Amino acid sequence: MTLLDSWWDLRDLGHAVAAFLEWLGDRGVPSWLPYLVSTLVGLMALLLWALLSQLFFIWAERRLLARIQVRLGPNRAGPFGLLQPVADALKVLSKEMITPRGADKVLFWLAPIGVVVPAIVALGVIPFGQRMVLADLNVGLLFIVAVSSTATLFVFLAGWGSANKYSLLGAMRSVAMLISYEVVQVLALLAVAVFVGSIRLGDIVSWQGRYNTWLIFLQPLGLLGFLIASSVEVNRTPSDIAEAESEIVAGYHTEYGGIRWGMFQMAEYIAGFVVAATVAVLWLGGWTLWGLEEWVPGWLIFLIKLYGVFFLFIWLRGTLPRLRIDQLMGFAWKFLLPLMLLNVLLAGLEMVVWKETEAPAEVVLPIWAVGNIAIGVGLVVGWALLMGHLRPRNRPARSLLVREVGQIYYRPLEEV
Amino acid sequence: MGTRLLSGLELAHRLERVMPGVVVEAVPEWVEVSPQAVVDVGRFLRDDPELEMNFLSCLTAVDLLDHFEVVYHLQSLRHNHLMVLKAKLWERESPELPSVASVWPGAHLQEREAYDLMGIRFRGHPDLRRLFLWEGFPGHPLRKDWLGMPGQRMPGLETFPGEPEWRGEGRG
Amino acid sequence: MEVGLEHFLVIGALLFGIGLLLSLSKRNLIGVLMGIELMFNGANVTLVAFARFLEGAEALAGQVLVVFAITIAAAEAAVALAIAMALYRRRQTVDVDRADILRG
Amino acid sequence: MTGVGEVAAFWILATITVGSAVVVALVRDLVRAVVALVGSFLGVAGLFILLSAEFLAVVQVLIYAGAISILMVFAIALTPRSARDNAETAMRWLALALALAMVGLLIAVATVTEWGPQAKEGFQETASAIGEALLNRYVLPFEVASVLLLAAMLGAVVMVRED
Amino acid sequence: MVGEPLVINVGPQHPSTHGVFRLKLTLDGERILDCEMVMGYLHRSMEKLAEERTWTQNIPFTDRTDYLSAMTGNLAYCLAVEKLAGIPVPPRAHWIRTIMAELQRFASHCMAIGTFVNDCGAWHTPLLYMMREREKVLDLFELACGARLTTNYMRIGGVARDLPPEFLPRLRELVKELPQRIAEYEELLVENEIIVARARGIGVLSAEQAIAYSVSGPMLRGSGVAWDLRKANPYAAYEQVEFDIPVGVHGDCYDRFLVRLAEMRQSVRILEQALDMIPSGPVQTPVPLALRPPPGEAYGRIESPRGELGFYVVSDGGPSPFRFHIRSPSLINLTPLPEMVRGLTVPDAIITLGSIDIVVGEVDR
Repeated sequence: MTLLDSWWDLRDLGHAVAAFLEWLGDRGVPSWLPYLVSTLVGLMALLLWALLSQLFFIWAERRLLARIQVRLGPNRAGPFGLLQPVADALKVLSKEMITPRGADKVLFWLAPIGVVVPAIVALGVIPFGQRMVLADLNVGLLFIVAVSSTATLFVFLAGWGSANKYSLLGAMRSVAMLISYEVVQVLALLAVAVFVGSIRLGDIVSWQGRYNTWLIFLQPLGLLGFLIASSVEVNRTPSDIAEAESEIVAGYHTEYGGIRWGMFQMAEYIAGFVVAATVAVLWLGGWTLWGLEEWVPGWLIFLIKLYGVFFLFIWLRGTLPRLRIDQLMGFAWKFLLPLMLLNVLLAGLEMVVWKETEAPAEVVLPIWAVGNIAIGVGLVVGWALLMGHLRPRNRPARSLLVREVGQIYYRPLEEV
Repeated sequence: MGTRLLSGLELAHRLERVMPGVVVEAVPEWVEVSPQAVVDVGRFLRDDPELEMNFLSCLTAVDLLDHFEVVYHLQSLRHNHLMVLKAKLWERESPELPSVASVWPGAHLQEREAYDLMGIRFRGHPDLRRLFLWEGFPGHPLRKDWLGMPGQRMPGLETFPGEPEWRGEGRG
Repeated sequence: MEVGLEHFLVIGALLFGIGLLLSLSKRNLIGVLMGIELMFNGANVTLVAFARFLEGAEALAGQVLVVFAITIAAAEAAVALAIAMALYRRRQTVDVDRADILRG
Repeated sequence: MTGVGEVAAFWILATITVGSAVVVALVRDLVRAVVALVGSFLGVAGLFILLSAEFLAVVQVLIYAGAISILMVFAIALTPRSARDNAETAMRWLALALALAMVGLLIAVATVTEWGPQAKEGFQETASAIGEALLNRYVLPFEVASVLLLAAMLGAVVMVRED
Repeated sequence: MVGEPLVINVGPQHPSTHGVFRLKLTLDGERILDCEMVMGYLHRSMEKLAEERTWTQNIPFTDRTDYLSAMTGNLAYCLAVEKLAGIPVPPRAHWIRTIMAELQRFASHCMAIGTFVNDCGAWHTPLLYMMREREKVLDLFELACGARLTTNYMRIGGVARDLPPEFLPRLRELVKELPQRIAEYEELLVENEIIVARARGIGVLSAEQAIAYSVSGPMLRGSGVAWDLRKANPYAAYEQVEFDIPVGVHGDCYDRFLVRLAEMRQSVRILEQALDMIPSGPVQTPVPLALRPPPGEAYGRIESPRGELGFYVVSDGGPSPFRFHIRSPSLINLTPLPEMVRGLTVPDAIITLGSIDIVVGEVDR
């Protein structure tokens, strides 16, 4: 009953919870009560954090995007527009929820809930601090992937149940993308698991703490693959083709309004937080910061890393255009998948060599770090060249400048 | 330097040489041909190496009360000269002439526009439907005798006929 | 109240039975496939329950067998759905009753 | 298994699992049937956790709820609307009788058989143990399974190829 | 959806149709089997309205056809009427018209490129960068004529009023700044891997097709046809300035985008020369308010940002046009769209439409 035992293992939310439970235990209450209390406290804390973070990041995203786009962003409601997300939330709450005629009412109603729940559940295994985790599963890594993957079904149902062709197109796109990118995502995580030898998130963090290194140095390629695959999975620009605004209006949630739409928005943010948290745990050392965690609360370090990764998504959103779906799928299968396979192989080889030679970590890890970064860069560049990303067809040209009218300079693209 | 406007008189001579009897009237600014021959004339004008009127700049129709005039502005990109070709239709109820969309595909939408607003039927047009107004709109508003909507709604305008009734199709 | 091996076995049996009913009675190939998946699940519950409750050195074998069962179920689902697609493409139907001709 | 939480969890999960499976059998719309099926899969995953097989539970969610259900809705979406009916064939009563007989037999076997001493404690950690077992004792079936997956993948590709 | 074509309506209310315009796409999955254009949602029957108003009163209509390029609309109409009535235009007015037309071209191309990259999926960033420069141009318009969008600045026989004294210094400042900005756009967009991947080889229109379909402007030039009315049939003061015609090679969306970007540079070049060459003097030939041009017809055409914008006016000697026809480049450039998008996917159709750069006010008039 390991899992059930660890449910109440939420000691670092504050020693308050532990003390409270101890107090309860002293009173001789039935054994299931502390269980229930700690679970509820942990859940409330997670939900509260997720909601507040989300509210803050709605504001932060709008302000940052505005900065990127040489404008000001929301600045009217409250100081620096900080109350803007509150106003938005109130507006969303008070709007009418329309169910389109011809929609499958059950699916239409179920989909927003089904999208939000997995995102929140996945938060449950994230270690926010040394002992601040709702359930430190020994299969934590797999758990995140598994739970996140169920959200896609509900994305599909949202599109399917809406009786809208744009929604249906968005749903088909999201399913096609999930099938492609989940493979990449799992392979990227697998390489980390091979390195650490465990898929318990707490172990991964303590491994990085023990060797005073971050896996970003040892697994740069894996991080790249994971970031790209996750940005596809959580539907953020540049890979938001399931809800591509300029093409299929809003994709699978075209027909949603009011709080149901808000649920999709919430799911997008929380799934983004889960991804950012995964990156922070796996590649950025979680709550550790080379000894600083002795002085600063671990959760603070962790949250700073998490928000930093999330900022990256915002930055990408403000910067990049969107790929077409076949290009995105091709990118997954032809580019990322081979690289991730090689990466897993490389990680396995390195671990074997390390185990066999029994060299000290201070020697081996720097070598692997330098080697992996070099190999990573080399593989990405080499593969891009091999795939023909620098062919003359793709090399940008300037238009010709002519002075006389009447001539024709047309040449079909194939002849180049 | 600039686009040369070809003389209608000279063009008339050329056309008469190739297709006798096709020119109805010619003045320095334009040349008028018989409506039934516009496709042949157009093809000749487009293919003749000296003229090479390969660019249909503008196609429109004018209601001159007793007749309609279809005006073609033709441009040669290589020789940089322009000409004005006209065809007059003396039929008021259902004016009709051949479509030049087979010669200049660029006439496609312009002919549809002329049909929509002026009511000129272009025979042989691949897809002659109204362009801006919906099927069933009463009359052709650019005609001089189209007097608009006198005080009340025109018959046939009570409902917006563009969209079919939603019939409760299933999902997807 | 105690929950023991028998409870899980009954759950497994019920899942298997419902799966059997589905796969025998459904007209649609995808419906049949759902029934087969349910039968798989019933068997898996039984196996895991045995692995949990029966004492012995080989207790983990039940779980390992379930890993294989899930793997094979995934492969089987992929192939079955490919059959459904191919069937539809060739014969414009996914009705198993009308797919009894072996000619393509 | 005697704890209040465990017993309650068992009954809730059992209800979800079997209830969802019944809904799959009853509902006429195929997509809704898939949703109910996912409910059943998730219930089974919960039962796995109760049986201290959390690795299997996660795999169950990942493969069944995450992948197979998606494949099914994809297949439903790619076949036309007319083929989305979840109707029964003429053999339904016979099938029902057969299924009932089967269930009765299985339940009888389950309850009548004396299963011997039952383990009181579950496993502590199964993920690494399963990993060890797969790569030592069961390495041959493991390889065979991988070949099977490859064959299935190729077969699926060949079958749906546009020709 | 196998064997079951899916019909989707892109528009009339859609983020990427740039107005109320509708594409009816018949799809197989995401592949386009057929495309039908439905327009007229913004039809205001300007051609009929113009027959009821005097020649001068019609100038505001020309603002409102192509509302992103009001100056060029004014200019083309005024040229047509001047040609019809034989009205001379003072040289300073010619130069003012040239300056305004080129500023307008710059502003319009800013919108065209910005929305095109938006259609490629960028989240408004390039559009807002370009809006920044467009704002400055619109500020200049406001300085000159008090309006930013629908300027109504040109008059038959000249322009409405002379430039205010601070106009030219501010224009000089702007002209100094713009080349850096264009360099910034080029750096951001031209070599952007995603834009190249999205736009290269999409929506190809060969030179022959382009000529046959009567497309004009950047679309024609993008297909490799060197044709620009400013060179071919110079009007206003274009004969006296030096500039090049940017020409694409492959006729795809990317080339049309490049041509627009290069044209922005050429516009700045023309503005630089105009600043030095603009003479002083009157800006308008006195024209009677109730102008009665002699019976006849005239076809005045210019190179608007979207292509050949022509006004075919017929006079019967009365105070208002007998026939007033607008040869709108937006409408005619749409003619080959179904050909261009057939066999592509929905996102490709969107960027192809974006690269044509229509203004629905001009399509429907």
